[in-house]
Amino acid sequence: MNKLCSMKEAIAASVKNGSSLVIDGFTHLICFAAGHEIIRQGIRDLTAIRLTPDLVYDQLIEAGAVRKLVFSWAGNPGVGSLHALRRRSEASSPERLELEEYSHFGLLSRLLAGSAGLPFWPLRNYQGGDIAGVNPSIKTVRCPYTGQELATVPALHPDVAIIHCQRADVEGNAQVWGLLGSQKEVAFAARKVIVVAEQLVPTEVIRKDPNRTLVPGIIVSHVVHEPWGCHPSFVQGFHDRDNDFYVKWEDISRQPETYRAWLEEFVYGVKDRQGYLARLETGLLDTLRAKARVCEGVDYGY
Amino acid sequence: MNKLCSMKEAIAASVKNGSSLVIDGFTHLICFAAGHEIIRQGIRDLTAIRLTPDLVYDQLIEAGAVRKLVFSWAGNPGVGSLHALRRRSEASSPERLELEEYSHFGLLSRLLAGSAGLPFWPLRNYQGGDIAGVNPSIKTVRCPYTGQELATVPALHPDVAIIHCQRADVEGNAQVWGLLGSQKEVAFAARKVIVVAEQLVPTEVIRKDPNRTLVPGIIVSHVVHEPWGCHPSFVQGFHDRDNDFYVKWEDISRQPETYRAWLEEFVYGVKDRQGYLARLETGLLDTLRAKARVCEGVDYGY
Amino acid sequence: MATENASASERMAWRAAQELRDGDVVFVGIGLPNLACNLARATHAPGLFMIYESGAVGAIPERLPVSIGDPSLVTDSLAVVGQADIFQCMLQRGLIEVGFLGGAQVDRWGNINTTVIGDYANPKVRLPGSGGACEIAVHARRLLIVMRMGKRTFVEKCDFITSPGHRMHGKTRAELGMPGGGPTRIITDLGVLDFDATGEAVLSELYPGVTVDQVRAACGWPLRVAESVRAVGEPDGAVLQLLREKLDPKRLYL
Amino acid sequence: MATENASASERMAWRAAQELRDGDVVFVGIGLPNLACNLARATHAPGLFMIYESGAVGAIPERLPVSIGDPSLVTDSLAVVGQADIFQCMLQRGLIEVGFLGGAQVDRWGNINTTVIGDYANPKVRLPGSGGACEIAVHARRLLIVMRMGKRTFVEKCDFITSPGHRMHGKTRAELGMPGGGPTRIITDLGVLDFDATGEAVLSELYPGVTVDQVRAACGWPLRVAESVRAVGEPDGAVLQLLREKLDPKRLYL
Repeated sequence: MNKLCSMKEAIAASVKNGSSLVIDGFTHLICFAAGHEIIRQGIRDLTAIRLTPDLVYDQLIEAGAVRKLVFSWAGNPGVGSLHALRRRSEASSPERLELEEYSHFGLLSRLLAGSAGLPFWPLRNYQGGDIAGVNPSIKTVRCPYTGQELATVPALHPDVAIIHCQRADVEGNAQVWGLLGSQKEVAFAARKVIVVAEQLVPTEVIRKDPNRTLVPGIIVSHVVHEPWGCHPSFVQGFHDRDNDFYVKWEDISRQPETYRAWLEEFVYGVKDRQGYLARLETGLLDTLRAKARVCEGVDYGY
Repeated sequence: MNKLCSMKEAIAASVKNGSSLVIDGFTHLICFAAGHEIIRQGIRDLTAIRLTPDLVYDQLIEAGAVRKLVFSWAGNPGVGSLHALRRRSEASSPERLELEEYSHFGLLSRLLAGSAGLPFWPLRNYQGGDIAGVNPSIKTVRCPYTGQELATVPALHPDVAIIHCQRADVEGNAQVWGLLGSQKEVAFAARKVIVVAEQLVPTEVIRKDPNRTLVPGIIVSHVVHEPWGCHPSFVQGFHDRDNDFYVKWEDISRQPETYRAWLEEFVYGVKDRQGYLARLETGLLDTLRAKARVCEGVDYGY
Repeated sequence: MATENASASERMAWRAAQELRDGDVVFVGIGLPNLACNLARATHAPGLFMIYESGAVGAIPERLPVSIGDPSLVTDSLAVVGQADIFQCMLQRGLIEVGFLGGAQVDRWGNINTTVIGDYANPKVRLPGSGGACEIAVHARRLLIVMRMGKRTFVEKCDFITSPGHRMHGKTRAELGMPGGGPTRIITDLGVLDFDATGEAVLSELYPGVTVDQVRAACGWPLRVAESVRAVGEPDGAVLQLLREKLDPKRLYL
Repeated sequence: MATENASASERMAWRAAQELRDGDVVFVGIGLPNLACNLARATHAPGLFMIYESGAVGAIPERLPVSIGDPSLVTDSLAVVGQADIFQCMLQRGLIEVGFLGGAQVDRWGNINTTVIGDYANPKVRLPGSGGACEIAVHARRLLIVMRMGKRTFVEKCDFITSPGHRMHGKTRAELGMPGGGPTRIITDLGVLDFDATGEAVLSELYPGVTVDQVRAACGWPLRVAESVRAVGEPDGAVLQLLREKLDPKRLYL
């Protein structure tokens, strides 16, 4: 079944006021294009779930789309803070965001349980520290063999998962290489999956290397073709991370005024991803484009 | 560290009387060469673990190497029975093998727990049926969130895992494509890992396509280079399954006399895998050799 | 080619294929179920999605696979994944619509035995065991059982319940909290059995020329019969040709 | 280049590198720990094995990674795996020898806070949170803490224990059944703290020119001092050149 549509159509059909949502990708393959479209559509009251709420989640927060954040590390990696989040989570903040906090392993385990169809997931963690004390979702179970107490987290089934991949076909069979993050777990845990592809390929390309398929089309509801949809994040084999943007973001995002101005210019002020890309500094994309390091193929013959 | 050695050395250094052992591979990549070397070395009292005890495990049983079998499906796939096993597991059998039996998902879950460093693994299974009733290792746990009862199995840590792969370097970094079975889980669960490679490659080849690495060298103790070490099983991209052998095996193995004669000729009667291959029908390997179906490489550049 | 030429295996494969709908996600076992799936794909259900416990997802084998781990299931598959993903993310997650099972014994509740004949500790015959059958029976939304009828296979009580049906030791699936739907049909060489609301098998279809009494004689329990027993449809010449010449030319399963 | 030219960051990176042995499997964080690992690899521990929580295993980055998910960690890595494998099969399975952590607060037991300053529900400062720190502290066989000293960072009591040390709310690691070894050293800009048998931090090394009183003044609890305090070794000119010109030429972390 051909599931190809525009980002606008995919978001409008899937993300509703009050939805729980994961835009996944661990530093790699973070689909900013999806976040920006959600902002443009004025969707509110999201439960936004992500191990590392990156700039895109901070932008969703600043734009007022998020009611609750479920996370395990909230910062601008290697640079500084997420300022929209900080302005809504400290004692001095006029309005406060609801936070549900884990460590990486804990939140990942919620997705593992969700993807595996189990109601909970056990992990050896959280003894002694204070994380379990402030998060009532973290409980314990006793091992029926050793008697030891293990931490547990409940299964998580996000309403919508947005998975950016290097290539997919129109049915949503998605192939990823480089960092895999928790994309597989997020996709299988979710109730609905949007696949966003850097490159759209015929199904024959997918079938030639089936071990690369991370998300099978049978769990995908929409496919969007959005090259450069991850900028300023990166796509291995396509383009590098725009580190300068992450550094500059610290200054842009520190003050609500400059933050809003940026959103006006790059999100509200454009119609779609093409519009965003057109507003970037001329030549920037060329400097980010990857230098080829193509591996050899393997033989699937018999 | 260079861990390359002969199969004889790897087995002698790792598999002892009384060891628990997995020779893994689900129909694909079953290392018969390792099983035959264990038989030749006269090792006894093994706890032999495998979802699908294939012909190679039946041969270990017939040769008297096995005390206990831990398994989930014991047959000659698509053909018939494992006769050495049947002769040691029925009411009429003069001597009996100890059996510990799961379903695939249950035994796999024991390996998942072992590989993940957890003492147990939960699964939604075994309600109503008789498997849990005859296997006291299957217990239950109550979900701390839903209250529902789930089956559990205890972690399994085999003393030795033998993992055949398409290619590896001398440090044991092993890459596999095609069917992956439970090779990753077995390797991480085990106390000691022997990697057997169809092809030995420089580390640079591994590094060119890091997503293909299934077993990292840091958990590997010995590396053996043994082309055709899986015959009559198959190696995707190298050679097909020798189905005629699987069919013929039904007749060979039905009677102890013909079974022993086969072992004498093809296992005891040869020094190593080269000796075994030399005794196969002339031209057989050529008919099994794979017809190339090489996929395209992907770009790891940035 | 006339229908009376259809062998029992051919009729079963054809009838089983009729249970498959285009787009169904099927957990495929080897043998007749595999043949039934390939027949469905070649006729009314080109979009049938085949998943194998070996890890092949969306396989389109060029030859009839002789095992569920045949290399032809890998080449040109949509995805090939580890078995943990198959059992956890596909089966336990509830993605499998149809499962297929056979066995050495089946009872009126659709419980299946593939473990032992006789006492477990002291069996008369040691069978292969569960493989993935137990979890397929627990999780598949619809379970199809394909078995030849006979008093030794259709038994009053299974010697061992490997794969649970609708009622096990007096308990229902609902009471046991089992996620899948349980057996929907038993496809035999004499006819087809459905399951009623209590989970008991009921004869509902007969092959041409087979009588209710013949079926009753081949069943180890007092078989209930539906008020109106339908005639099983018949594979036509084109289907038989497809089965014999294209799908199983070596007659591995027919 | 004389040693007195070494900056605090350079000294810390160099001292941390000395804790790494050839062949150690290290769970690498970004910043100074990353620099320390690359320095160790370039000098005495060429076989240091670097694992990143992003999924890169046996990485040999060509440039200094600006994040733990930098694409340079992927290219030419020995393996790249999902994060579930990193946390389950590597960390929880006990394969990680050395972990590195820093934080906003540390106490005498090596407990670390990276979550909030002030009350959790009503924080003065909201910090990033745990990331993988909590589980690294639980599972790594040896944990190295790298932090600059000061009364606001080396505190009597952490506002929040994100990553457990040796004694948490009065309970020891052994009492809590924690698998990893806990903190072995705190490497600071003034000196190095070891941990005694009770799990309390003890000043054991001083940088040249730093006095015990200076360190005590920069510590928020009455700091215990070892009977004989050693002098921290010094990075030589070659090491400084390596750090400045090759490992961090853009001065991202130095």
